[in-house]
Amino acid sequence: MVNLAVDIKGLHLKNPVMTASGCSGFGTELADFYDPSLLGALLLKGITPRHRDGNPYPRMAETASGMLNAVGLQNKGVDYFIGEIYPRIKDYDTALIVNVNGSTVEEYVEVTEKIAGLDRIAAMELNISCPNVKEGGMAFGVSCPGAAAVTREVRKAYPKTLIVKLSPNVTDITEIARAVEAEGADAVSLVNTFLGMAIDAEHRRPRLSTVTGGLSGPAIKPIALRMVWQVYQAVRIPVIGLGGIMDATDAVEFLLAGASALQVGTALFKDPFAPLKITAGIQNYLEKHHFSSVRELTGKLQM
Amino acid sequence: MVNLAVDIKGLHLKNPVMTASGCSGFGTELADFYDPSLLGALLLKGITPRHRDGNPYPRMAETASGMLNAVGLQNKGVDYFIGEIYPRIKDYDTALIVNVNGSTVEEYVEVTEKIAGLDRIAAMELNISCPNVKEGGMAFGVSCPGAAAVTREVRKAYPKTLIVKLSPNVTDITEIARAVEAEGADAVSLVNTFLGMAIDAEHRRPRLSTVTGGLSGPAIKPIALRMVWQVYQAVRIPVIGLGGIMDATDAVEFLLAGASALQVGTALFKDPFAPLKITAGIQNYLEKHHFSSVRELTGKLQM
Amino acid sequence: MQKVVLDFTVVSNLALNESNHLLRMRAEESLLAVAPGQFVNVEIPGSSEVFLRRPFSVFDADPERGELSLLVKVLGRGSRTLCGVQPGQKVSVVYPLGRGYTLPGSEERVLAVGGGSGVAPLLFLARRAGLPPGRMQVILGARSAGDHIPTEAYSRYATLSCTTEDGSLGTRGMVTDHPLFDRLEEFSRVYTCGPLPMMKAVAARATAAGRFCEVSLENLMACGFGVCLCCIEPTVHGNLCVCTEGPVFNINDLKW
Amino acid sequence: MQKVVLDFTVVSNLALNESNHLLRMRAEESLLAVAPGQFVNVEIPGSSEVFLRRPFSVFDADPERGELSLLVKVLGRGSRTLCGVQPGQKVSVVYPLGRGYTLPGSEERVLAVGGGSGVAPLLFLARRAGLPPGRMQVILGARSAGDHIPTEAYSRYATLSCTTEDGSLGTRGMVTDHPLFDRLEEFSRVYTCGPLPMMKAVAARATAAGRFCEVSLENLMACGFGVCLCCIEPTVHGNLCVCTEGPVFNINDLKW
Ligand SMILES: Cc1cc2nc3c(=O)[nH]c(=O)nc-3n(C[C@H](O)[C@H](O)[C@H](O)COP(=O)(O)OP(=O)(O)OC[C@H]3O[C@@H](n4cnc5c(N)ncnc54)[C@H](O)[C@@H]3O)c2cc1C
Ligand SMILES: Cc1cc2nc3c(=O)[nH]c(=O)nc-3n(C[C@H](O)[C@H](O)[C@H](O)COP(=O)(O)OP(=O)(O)OC[C@H]3O[C@@H](n4cnc5c(N)ncnc54)[C@H](O)[C@@H]3O)c2cc1C
Ligand SMILES: Cc1cc2nc3c(=O)[nH]c(=O)nc-3n(C[C@H](O)[C@H](O)[C@H](O)COP(=O)(O)O)c2cc1C
Ligand SMILES: Cc1cc2nc3c(=O)[nH]c(=O)nc-3n(C[C@H](O)[C@H](O)[C@H](O)COP(=O)(O)O)c2cc1C
Ligand code: FES
Ligand code: FES
Repeated sequence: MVNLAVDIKGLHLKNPVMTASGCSGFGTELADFYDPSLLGALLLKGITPRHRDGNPYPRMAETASGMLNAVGLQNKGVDYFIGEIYPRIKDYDTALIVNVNGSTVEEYVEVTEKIAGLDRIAAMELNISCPNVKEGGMAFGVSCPGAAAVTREVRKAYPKTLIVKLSPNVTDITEIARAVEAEGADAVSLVNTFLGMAIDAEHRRPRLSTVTGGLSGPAIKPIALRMVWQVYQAVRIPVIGLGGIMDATDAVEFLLAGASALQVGTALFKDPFAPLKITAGIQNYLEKHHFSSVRELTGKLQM
Repeated sequence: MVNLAVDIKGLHLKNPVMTASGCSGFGTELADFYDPSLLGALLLKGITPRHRDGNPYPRMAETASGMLNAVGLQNKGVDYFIGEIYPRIKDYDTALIVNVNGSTVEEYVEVTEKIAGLDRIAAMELNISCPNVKEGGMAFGVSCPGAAAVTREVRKAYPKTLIVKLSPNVTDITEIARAVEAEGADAVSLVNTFLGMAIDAEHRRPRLSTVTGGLSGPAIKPIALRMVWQVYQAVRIPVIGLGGIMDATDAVEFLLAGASALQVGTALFKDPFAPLKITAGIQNYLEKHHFSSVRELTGKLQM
Repeated sequence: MQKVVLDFTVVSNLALNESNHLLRMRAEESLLAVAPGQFVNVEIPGSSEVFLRRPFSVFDADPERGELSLLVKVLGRGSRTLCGVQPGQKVSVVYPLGRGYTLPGSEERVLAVGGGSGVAPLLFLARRAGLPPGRMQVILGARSAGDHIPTEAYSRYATLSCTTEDGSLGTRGMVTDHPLFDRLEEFSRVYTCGPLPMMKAVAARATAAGRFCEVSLENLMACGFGVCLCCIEPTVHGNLCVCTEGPVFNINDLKW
Repeated sequence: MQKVVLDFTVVSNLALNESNHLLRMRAEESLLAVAPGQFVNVEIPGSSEVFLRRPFSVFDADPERGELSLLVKVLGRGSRTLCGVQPGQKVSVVYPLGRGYTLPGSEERVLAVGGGSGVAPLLFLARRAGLPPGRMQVILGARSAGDHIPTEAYSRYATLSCTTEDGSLGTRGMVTDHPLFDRLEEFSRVYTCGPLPMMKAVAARATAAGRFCEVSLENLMACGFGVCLCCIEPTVHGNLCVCTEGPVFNINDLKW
């Protein structure tokens, strides 16, 4: 029996396949299909200090092998999460990870302090890479000082596993990764979406209310894979890989490039069972290729 | 009859659809299919001061709605071009544009000076964005000082239309565009390929001899379109748009986003007739929507 | 509500007119319950250009026999490819999705107004409502006679009437030009599904007449089961997901 | 050389064994000349996962009747989809591509050695060479009897023999274990096409025997007509494009 478990600086995962934030709601929606306890971890929808309406409709445009979204962190705020949602999901037998957002460093810290008090939240993912909000979000993620500043303050307020989610919209992602590692991040996850745009030629209008939005899905996989490989070589902390993972082969590619664990986002929209199928496929791969643990695959690319 | 002609600072195009460099050889290969004079312009394969072998095989990997290449500017050098190739193509009745490359500013200038002497070359495209060479190439294109330095020196040596081809692998492409505009570029073309990677999971090996390569095709279109739109707003010089243009609808989208002309690259591999079909499709669009000239479409996105 | 991803086999694909196809498909197993107004999310088989699934209202379902029917209008690439499926082909379907129409009480008189592919959930509603035809009136609107789909089979469940913009079938004009709209007070409920301008016109008349009115929205969707928040509609309760809180909404909840 | 993009209609799709299909297709017009060893670049119809065209050697062509045949081995997604085409389906083909084999003189004795889908251009060569069967010897290698494709029809053009790794058909072993390889001096030319290790083994024996030898390479291709420079092979003349300078090379030009 191969070992699928992964440990990321104190965060224990029964298997390396997590959902990606914003693509799996709060787990209750997936529970209509299967028991979320089967997931390696459940990444919860991005949370902000206060209620956010998100961006106006339309928020979505399909593209070649991908999609753009401009959701803009719609959520009911951290207090609503703690009062109404947390109680309904806290007994899922898998790692629960909160995706934390803010417009200012103070806002990030505000959410962090509240989340730090929740027993069953195993880790936090700091989202400094959302391209769909005017303030904060990606603004922090595209400069080393910005990324360092948020990480530093949040680190002080959070004792458990702190993952920083990186933006791919940068010239050199390894610089940002090193900057957040230096401030005490336990792991980095990458990539968030690429800033993109779609136009309705017939009506000569942008397809998204916000004009630009975040590109996800298989289209971005080659770039995401390259970034995971670069960051894996640049830092010592674990790398969590994502960006267009649709099947087990994609997942293995990210592991080989240096990922210790994976997130599955857009694939869930096509098939809510994708994470479970991917986990099963990784297990097959390990057996077929005579590995005893998924950890042996990380960075095993032969050069 | 609608007017398809476009002028880009002295460069006259009978229609806005050019081929993209590295995707249409020297025109002689397309001539096996049709008369290259039908093209808006012919962008020639990247040229360096001296012969380059390019990168080892394999140089290509298919990806979702796209492909990676790692050709690495294989070419026989500028003198061979002038002596052997130029005479064979100089009578094509379309604008011929040379794509100029170098490892140092001096090398760029060296090629430029030689090209400047060729009557029938209507313009030059300065490639500061090739991700597939170790020295020069993209290194110049991802920093403002780098981009400015090459442009400045080449500008001095080249009196005709100078297009600078921008790299998308940057945090803020508008900065680079402004930097080359300030140094006298007549136009910018964007985008070159995105740095990406592909892995053969079964054999745990990179699919490209160079590990990373340049991503092109429909996968990148949403990002390219966003960048064209951003640069169009940031500079006064004309923008030439490319990246994943497969059909006339894609082409119209780039025009609406702010492009004055277009380049078609990867689409040629699927269909060598793509540029001609796209030109015809643009003409249909203009007629259907009652425009009298393609120039009216540039930047006509309704916000 | 339990949901599943299930492979169906296409049983038949019938072109009803130039742009509408009736797709009948069957699963190996019996189906979960499906109500009128609910929808399914269909993977477009073997298409090079369509990335996401496409949502379609249930036109008919026989859960025990594992049967599901969709009425698909050719709009773009996905629907065109779907309308080209052959009997025997497999189609992956996520279902049941969304909240359907509130079924009328057995003593009520009901008006259902549909246009385009909005016909699908209304005819399913007519069938399931179980009212005598006289108490369920259905008005279907189209541009021209040729755009109407054959609905004779539904005369068992409802009294059907048509409008066409060119007058080639039934009343000339828009659905709201039909004489029944002058007698809205006779109906306790109005249901509508179809193009947005049509639904807005129907809703305006129903509101003016103080009638209960439910509309079915077709917002663009990525997931169809509530995780992406792409399909939202501004409501008096804030931005709600059309795929889970709808697609059927009471117009009192909408900001129309 | 003039090239075109042409739509063909699939006439038949015959499974020759577990993994090889013979696709016959026909165009509305007569074809340009096609020579043995030349190839075509085929768009995989309606596939969601395949972006580029796929190159296949011409297995047979009847230019006047507009007919083209390919022998396709299922390797990955593209070839699998292509092997599923139905008669009547359209397939877009770019052709004629590359340089074929140098045809032998009418007095020569020739040995052609193929494996896997490398059989295709060699049987086309046998047919076009126009030699009496005794002067054209063909050895086809496979793992096992079941992997061989039926070649009886070609006994008119060549003397055919087989090798199998498991000995289930013909000589046991690799193609180079066939007794004809001990009599290479009887042949003026050796042609080969198939898996790289096989071609290298054949080329080594031919070189050792000082025989003219042409191999057909299957480098990965993006364009197939010389514009992308992706398919290069290092040769004594530098990096050459396999799609325009090949796919057939004289081994003296290769750096094997
Ligand atoms: C809950 C629900 C139920 C539906 N029920 C049915 C049904 O029973 N029968 C039926 O034929 N159709 C139904 N639809 C609509 C159907 O989903 C779309 O027609 C289909 O997705 C179009 O896909 P396509 O690939 O053909 O078009 P695309 O190529 O994706 O789109 C073509 C053009 O239409 C626009 N477009 C596509 N879908 C929508 C939309 N939903 N809203 C606004 N603009 C859009 C696109 O932006 C594009 O400009 C329903 C939609 C929803 C959300
Ligand atoms: C000039 C030429 C002539 C050919 N003639 C024939 C023919 O007559 N019959 C036939 O069956 N095949 C022929 N081939 C091979 C055929 O093109 C490939 O088998 C086909 O492209 C595979 O596509 P796929 O989508 O099925 O596989 P993919 O899914 O693209 O690939 C599956 C795996 O095989 C590898 N692979 C695919 N193609 C090649 C290659 N060319 N070299 C090395 N690795 C590869 C991929 O990297 C991948 O790992 C020819 C190729 C060339 C270049
Ligand atoms: C609809 C949608 C909403 C998203 N919301 C969030 C979010 O709230 N927080 C976050 O960190 N990332 C968010 N993302 C980004 C994803 O988590 C992921 O980084 C990205 O989609 C790339 O992975 P994929 O290609 O597997 O989807 C969102 C993505 C999508 C498509
Ligand atoms: C095989 C290949 C070779 C290329 N060679 C060059 C080159 O020599 N010079 C250059 O400026 N761009 C080169 N490019 C980049 C293209 O010109 C173009 O910028 C890019 O492919 C995006 O456009 P597309 O998606 O239409 O292909 C090359 C691209 C490909 C795919
Ligand atoms: S479509 Fe994803 S939440 Fe409604
Ligand atoms: S495949 Fe493009 S040059 Fe040979």
